[in-house]
Amino acid sequence: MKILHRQLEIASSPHVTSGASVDVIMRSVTLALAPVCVFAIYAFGIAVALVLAVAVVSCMATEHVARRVAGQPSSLGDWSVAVTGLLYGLTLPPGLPLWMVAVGGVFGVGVAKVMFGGLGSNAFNPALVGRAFLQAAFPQAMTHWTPLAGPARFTDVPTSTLALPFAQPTYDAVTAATPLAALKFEGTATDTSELLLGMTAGSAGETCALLILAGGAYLVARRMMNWRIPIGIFGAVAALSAVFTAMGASFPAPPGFMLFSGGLVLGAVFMATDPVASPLTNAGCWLFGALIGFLVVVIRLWGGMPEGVMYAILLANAVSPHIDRAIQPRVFGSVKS
Amino acid sequence: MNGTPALDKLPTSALAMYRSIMVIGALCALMIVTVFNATEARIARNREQALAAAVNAVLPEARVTVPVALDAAGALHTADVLPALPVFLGYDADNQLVGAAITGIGMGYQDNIRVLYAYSFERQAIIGFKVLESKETPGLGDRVETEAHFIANFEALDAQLDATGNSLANAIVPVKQGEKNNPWEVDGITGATITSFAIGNILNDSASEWVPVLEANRQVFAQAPAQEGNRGAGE
Amino acid sequence: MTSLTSRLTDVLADVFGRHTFGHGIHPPEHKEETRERAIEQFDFAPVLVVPLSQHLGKPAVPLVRAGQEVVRGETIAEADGFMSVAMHAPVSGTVRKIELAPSISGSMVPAVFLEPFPASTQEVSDGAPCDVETATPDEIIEAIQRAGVVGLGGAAFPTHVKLRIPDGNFIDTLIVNGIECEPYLTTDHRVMLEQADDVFMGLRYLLSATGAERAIVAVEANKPDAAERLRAACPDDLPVTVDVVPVKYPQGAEKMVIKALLNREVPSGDLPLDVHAICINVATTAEIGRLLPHGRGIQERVVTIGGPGIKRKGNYRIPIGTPIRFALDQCGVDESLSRVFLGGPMMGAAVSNLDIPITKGTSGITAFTTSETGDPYSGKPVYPCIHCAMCVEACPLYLNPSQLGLLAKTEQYQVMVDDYHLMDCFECGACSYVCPSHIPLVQYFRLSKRMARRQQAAEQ
Amino acid sequence: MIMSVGALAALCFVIATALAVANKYLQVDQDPRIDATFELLPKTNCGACGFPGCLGLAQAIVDGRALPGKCTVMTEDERNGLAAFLGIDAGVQEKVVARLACAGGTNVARNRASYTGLDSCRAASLIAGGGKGCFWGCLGLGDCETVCEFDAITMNEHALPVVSEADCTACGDCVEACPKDLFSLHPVSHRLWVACRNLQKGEAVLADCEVACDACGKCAVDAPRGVISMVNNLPIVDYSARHAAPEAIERCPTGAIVWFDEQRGTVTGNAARKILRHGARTGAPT
Amino acid sequence: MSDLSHWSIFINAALINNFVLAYFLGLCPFFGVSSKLDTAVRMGGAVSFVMLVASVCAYGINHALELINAPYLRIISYTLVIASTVQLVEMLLRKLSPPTFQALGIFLPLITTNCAILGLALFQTNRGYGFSQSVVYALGAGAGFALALVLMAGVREKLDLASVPALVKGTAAALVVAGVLSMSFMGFAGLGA
Amino acid sequence: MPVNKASNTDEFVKGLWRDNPVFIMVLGMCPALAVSNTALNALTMGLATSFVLLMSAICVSSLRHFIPRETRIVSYICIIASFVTAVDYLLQAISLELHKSLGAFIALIVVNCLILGRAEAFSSRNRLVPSVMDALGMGVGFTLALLSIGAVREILGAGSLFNVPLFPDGYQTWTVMVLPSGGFFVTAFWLVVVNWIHQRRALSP
Ligand SMILES: Cc1cc2nc3c(=O)[nH]c(=O)nc-3n(C[C@H](O)[C@H](O)[C@H](O)COP(=O)(O)O)c2cc1C
Ligand SMILES: Cc1cc2nc3c(=O)[nH]c(=O)nc-3n(C[C@H](O)[C@H](O)[C@H](O)COP(=O)(O)O)c2cc1C
Ligand SMILES: Cc1cc2nc3c(=O)[nH]c(=O)nc-3n(C[C@H](O)[C@H](O)[C@H](O)COP(=O)(O)O)c2cc1C
Ligand SMILES: Cc1cc2nc3c(=O)[nH]c(=O)nc-3n(C[C@H](O)[C@H](O)[C@H](O)CO)c2cc1C
Ligand code: SF4
Ligand code: SF4
Ligand code: SF4
Ligand code: SF4
Ligand code: FES
Repeated sequence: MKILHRQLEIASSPHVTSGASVDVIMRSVTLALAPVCVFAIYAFGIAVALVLAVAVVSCMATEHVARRVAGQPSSLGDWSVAVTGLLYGLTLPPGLPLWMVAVGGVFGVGVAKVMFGGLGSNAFNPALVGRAFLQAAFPQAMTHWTPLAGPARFTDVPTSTLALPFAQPTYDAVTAATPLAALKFEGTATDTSELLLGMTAGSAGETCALLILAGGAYLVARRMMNWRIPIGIFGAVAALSAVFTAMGASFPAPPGFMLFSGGLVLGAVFMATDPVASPLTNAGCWLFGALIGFLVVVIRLWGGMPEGVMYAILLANAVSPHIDRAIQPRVFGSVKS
Repeated sequence: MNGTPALDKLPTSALAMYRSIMVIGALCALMIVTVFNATEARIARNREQALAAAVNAVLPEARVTVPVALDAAGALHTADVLPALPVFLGYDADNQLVGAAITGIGMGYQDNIRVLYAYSFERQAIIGFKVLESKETPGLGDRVETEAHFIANFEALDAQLDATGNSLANAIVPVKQGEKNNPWEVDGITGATITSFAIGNILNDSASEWVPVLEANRQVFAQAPAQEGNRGAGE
Repeated sequence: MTSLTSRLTDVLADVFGRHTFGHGIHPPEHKEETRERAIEQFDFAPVLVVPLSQHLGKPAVPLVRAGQEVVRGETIAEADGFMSVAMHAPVSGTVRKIELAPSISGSMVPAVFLEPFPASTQEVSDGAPCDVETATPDEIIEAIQRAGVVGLGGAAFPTHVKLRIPDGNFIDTLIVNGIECEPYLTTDHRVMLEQADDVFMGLRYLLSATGAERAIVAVEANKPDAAERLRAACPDDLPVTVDVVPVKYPQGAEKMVIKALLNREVPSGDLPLDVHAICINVATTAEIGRLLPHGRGIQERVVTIGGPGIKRKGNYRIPIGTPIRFALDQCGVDESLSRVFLGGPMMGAAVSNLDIPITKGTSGITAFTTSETGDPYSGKPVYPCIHCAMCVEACPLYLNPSQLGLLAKTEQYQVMVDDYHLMDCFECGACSYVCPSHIPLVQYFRLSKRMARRQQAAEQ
Repeated sequence: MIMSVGALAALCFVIATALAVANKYLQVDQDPRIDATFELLPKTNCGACGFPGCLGLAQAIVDGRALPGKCTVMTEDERNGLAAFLGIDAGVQEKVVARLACAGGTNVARNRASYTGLDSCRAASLIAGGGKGCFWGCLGLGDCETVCEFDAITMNEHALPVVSEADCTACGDCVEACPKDLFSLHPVSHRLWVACRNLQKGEAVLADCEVACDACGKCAVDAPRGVISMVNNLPIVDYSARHAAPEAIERCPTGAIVWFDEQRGTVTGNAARKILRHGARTGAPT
Repeated sequence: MSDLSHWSIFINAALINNFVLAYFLGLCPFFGVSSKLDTAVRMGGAVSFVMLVASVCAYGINHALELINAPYLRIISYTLVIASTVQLVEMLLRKLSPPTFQALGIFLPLITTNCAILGLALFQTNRGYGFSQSVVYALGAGAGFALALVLMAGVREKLDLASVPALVKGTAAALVVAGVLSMSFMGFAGLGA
Repeated sequence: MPVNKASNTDEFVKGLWRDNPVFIMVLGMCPALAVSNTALNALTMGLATSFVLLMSAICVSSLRHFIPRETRIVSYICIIASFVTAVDYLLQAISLELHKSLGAFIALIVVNCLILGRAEAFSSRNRLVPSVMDALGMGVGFTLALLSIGAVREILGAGSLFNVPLFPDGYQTWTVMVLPSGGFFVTAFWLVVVNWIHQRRALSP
């Protein structure tokens, strides 16, 4: 009998897989983010391209170097750090000095991802930790908003962008207020349609709600994202802001405005949904979303800062293990309620 | 492993326990009291100097200050014990009432901010300002102590009373940096909007309460109580 | 097209919450290549190796010695107690030796080595028949044990043990499982098409043995011809219905069938009996119907030999004890054959040694080549768990494979058992199948169960 | 001043009273020697002593249910120190070490199938036995090495574990870990050793492993009567028969039976040396 | 006496100026007992309870000391009274519920000398809180401590299952988590107004 | 019986590195993080703590036969609290500013786990000289740890060291470093460095 003197391969069942793969998922997320990036560059000028590039490179380099130093193979192949870098870049003010962009990227990935054990181990969203670090380290720079770039100024780079490392940036004379700050400090509300189209000041990638939603829809359709989280957030924000406005909050916050202003859409669609730091079960995801929505409304209405999405998501990340513990799937055959 | 495990299982007699605790307690008390007595005078002087320096900073003309407080009936009288938010009347070298140094408190970005400001009877304005205590973010919120244009607000911040004499003619309002158009507006600080607005609000609240009272009692306290001298420190 | 319509029915069924179970997956079925192929009789190998333990429970006790001659169908080993079944000679020939032989688990087990007589007619000898009209339930159960019948659906659990209903309990529904949800396998499909009468004969015995009021034959929607055939062949006097259930893996698992047909959930840790149902594979049923009237025992079974590594794919009736090497040689294998498993690709066990024999539990031989794209781990990096919850959404038992996997990795076996129902997992593989991180979850769980059992045993 | 001292003294008085009362009524007695003994134990909680962790042993020692010698991890000095501290006998036992009953490294034993999956012997053994030709043989994925907390096991270049007798504390973790049950604990005085578990006999065995025991029975014949008996195709050494001798290994054709010599290390018989071309023997003490 | 509203005191103590994350008080038990959730919950409860006791004690002692005009005895008498009260509670627990005692193990004595407790007593005195304000302050501080501890424990349990590098495992990882939590709590700034 | 063989120098040196109270034993974390936002605060706090540590070690060690087991903790606390009160007043007498910047943490030295821990674990079981050496070592180790944290925080957070500006004008301060979270991060950073050195030492024989 001639067959098989070659060795067979053995492995555990199942011997087939669906073909789903982490790198495919992560690449799809970058794809979904591509239109948002393009719009950001269109809206705020070439500076945003620089910011995004530095963000992605600093995140990827941190992870690569850290793995090398630890004697492990590079993990750039799973693409997750590319997603982190891109999302991190999109949450930054368009004119942020590039050296600060790099600092936050190194911190976010180095501390919130690598130190926790890399992909899958980070309890907090690394992109947001990076941003939160910058917000705490350089609050002035992080609340300095450049206005939309006119066609003529498209190729201009704000002076602050190119500030020397460790040096205080100097700002161009013109600044803008984000819709939320304008409402909180000046009492001027921005039109919802303007918010949807993204022609407002704000973080590079947060302004165009429509494109973000489209990217999210793409990921949901490919079953790569749990839609319950953003819907939970939107629901909670809409409901609570309606209730609080009706009850007479410190300033009126119509749901439409609350939903589409600030980083809410970007955060809800792309950042709260980071699978690693969000709960597992669908019920848990609803709760998680509602919690974020609640915190966002509370911080926006009563907190010191105009915007609270970042803090809300980070806090919810910390609660997520408890949600996971409390909400388990109902095991088949366990007593029915 | 350091030392040897203690193996004595014998219960200690109550006497030994009393003895040890009482002796140690007495010795400790003795030591504390000694140190306290030795440092008391010096600490009191430090405190006095600190407060005097603060009052002096906001109300430089005053040579003599007298703490005052409102009693239950709402009447102003000199205070023997300093209240939580002390108010001092300031008299110049000629013992003439020139102004008052008032403590105010309110929520800032992080926590409560305590400020001391001076009210000038003559100019009917706030003419000096100092942060006594704040937990505002260094480099941001604490710019209210250093930012020149912000301090400039308090060279003469209008605090006139209206016709009734019961409230300010114009409420003190904070505005965004560069938008100050009236003497009763506080020019804010970009990047520290919250803290600077909080200061404006603290001043408004405190001044609305105190300026009417002070103005009403201006005549009563026009002269410095002779023998009292400069008191103002010591809790 | 069929898969599209079946998926549609599945969606509808999900919506109305009937006729299927929650979660589950849809792996490609790959059944089209063998389902049209009628069952073919297989040749005898030069040596047949009949292990004494082909079932769960105690091994059978051999009745033959080396050198002894046996007739096909003769009992060569008898049951050792109730949790055991008899073995029958698959061929007329000489007993060469009784020695250790390799098994699918990798371990060496005692087996009877038989060498066929070249010239024999290979007539099957009859034994004492069991008359379905007159036999008492106990007699039927005994006859089934004597016939060496074990579950042919895969688990090889002695069928008569399941049929013995403890006093005070009862069965209202007998489920005949013709679902065959494993990709590639078409044995049950062919049995239903070609042996419908045997199935109903078997059902008579089973109904009589269990006292069940009715029986349901469950067929997956991708085998409409089988359902048709069974409906047509169903005798009027039998309380039997044929139910078509949506295509979804693992619809064929006992708990899932019972949920789909009866909307009952077998409680965690309990038997189907506790919800008054019993589930017997359709090939097992057909075999009972074929053997008992003649008092014979199992000496062959239907096996699907398929997969991209096989040249002549098909369904074959193969004598028990035929070495896999012989079976593959007969069907021809591809040059680049790299993996062989007994059963289908979802639950089948990998073969490390082609000298292991086909046993009663072997429902299929699937062979993959090196180019097989569905090949799970070779070349694909294993990433850390990203908590994507795809496994949670796939597990038909609503376990939490993600958490279980992390716990297994950190060897917290007791927590897995106590807090996360590890012991409920029936290793269907749905979680590993969907995991984008390619984590070998099933292997983790198998290991964890073993370790947890050992720890528990050590504590006692 | 007087006031303050008096106040503090009064406070202290109240506290002392409270403590004294509590001390009398709320005290829970526990033999302080238990804690002290626990402090002196190594606190590795390896369980080799058969008690639930070091605290369990401490309790047992103080209660007189065990002697310090039960602990296999402590050095002799430490054991004597503890014994002296408690004023009891140390109860020292002969040094016991873990031994491996397989010599089929990758140089001499063949694999039938190549395994992919979790990097663990226990996991691999569940997949068709792990793919090694000899079902009984060492899979070489090093679970024993991983579990040994004392770093007494290292995997050699042929993927066989090597036990360092000096470091081994006989905690038994490797015995527990090995899915093929290849480790057992033996006093160092057990010098005759069968490094194979294969229950088959004859040529078939050697096809899978060059150093397997093919059950020829020569060792049983050569050894003094009653020392070695052949059971299930394997020689079984009766260690209670104290006259086990190195001559039993001389004619072993494969070198499956070995002698651990104090000076020369692991010794195989003359007949076996020719077969073993591929390098050092393993599974033996270093 | 301070005239802050109870709500503002509570929110401030629990969230904005969280004892652990903003004031760095009670870090030793925070790092020591936060690796398992159930101990963390119990520890949080125990600390909250002791805080309440300490707050009431401190309020009383402060009045007594003011009567005899001996503010310099404040530190020593606060410490003594709180420590012995906790020790009594501890003994009671050991007697009445050995399992609870066992579970909290060596950390019960740590509460005695936990700086969060003394810190609470000193802060409430420094801020001149009245009785009800003190109690609310203690409740807020206790709730904040328990919240931080529980959040920390959840994250640390999650990290137990993660592949944290050896260099970081243990206290360093806990410090990083505390740092991120502390940054997240900055989101609460200004809520107490 | 196990004998304490360590020399007095050993008792001193161990606190600096091998048993460093902050980085190895993780004791006294609260002041280590809370008052390490500037190097000066860190130094003052370190010295104050060392002083209390030393004085209480002397008292506890001398009185160790006088104090029965049951009243141990209470007595130690009493002793420690007295010295802390003394330090509190002395510092106020020296500089009110400095006292204010350390906030309540001077008073909180009483409950610094390090001091009671050493009293309980070392001084109460050892003779005077080793106890003093131990206390000195721990004190210096504690001060060094505080200083190393404080230095990083001040350099990044304020661009200065001991209030001496290190950078030209226009240096961008890192506010986070003087905030609580910065304290956590810097301490974590040092811990990783310490672990790394340990790992390196363990690897190279
Ligand atoms: C960590 C951090 C600390 C901050 N501290 C203060 C502060 O102390 N005072 C303040 O007014 N704003 C502070 N802010 C800034 C506010 O969030 C807000 O952006 C700013 O006051 C409004 O700025 P604008 O003047 O540019 O509108 C801080 C922000 C962060 C992130
Ligand atoms: C110890 C044991 C006892 C069992 N007893 C019964 C029984 O009394 N009745 C029954 O219907 N099935 C019984 N089973 C069979 C199982 O429920 C199940 O049908 C069998 O394991 C095959 O299941 P599978 O093919 O779904 O894996 C028993 C199984 C085991 C392991
Ligand atoms: C995941 C899984 C899938 C199964 N799929 C089938 C199947 O498709 N067809 C089948 O007859 N039995 C299948 N079984 C076995 C059944 O659960 C059940 O044991 C069997 O139908 C009982 O019949 P038997 O004992 O006659 O084999 C499966 C079991 C499991 C755990
Ligand atoms: C839907 C989705 C959203 C994601 N969002 C984030 C994110 O907000 N921040 C981030 O760092 N990574 C994000 N990732 C990438 C990845 O999960 C992340 O790098 C891990 O947190 C690193 O362990 C996302 C991935 C997916 C699939
Ligand atoms: S293998 Fe187990 S855990 Fe995984 S899906 Fe199947 S039953 Fe669930
Ligand atoms: S499918 Fe895989 S990666 Fe996703 S949660 Fe499950 S185990 Fe983790
Ligand atoms: S001896 Fe056992 S545990 Fe060790 S490597 Fe070999 S098979 Fe694995
Ligand atoms: S070799 Fe085995 S018995 Fe010896 S110390 Fe290591 S694990 Fe324990
Ligand atoms: S110093 Fe240990 S709890 Fe604060």
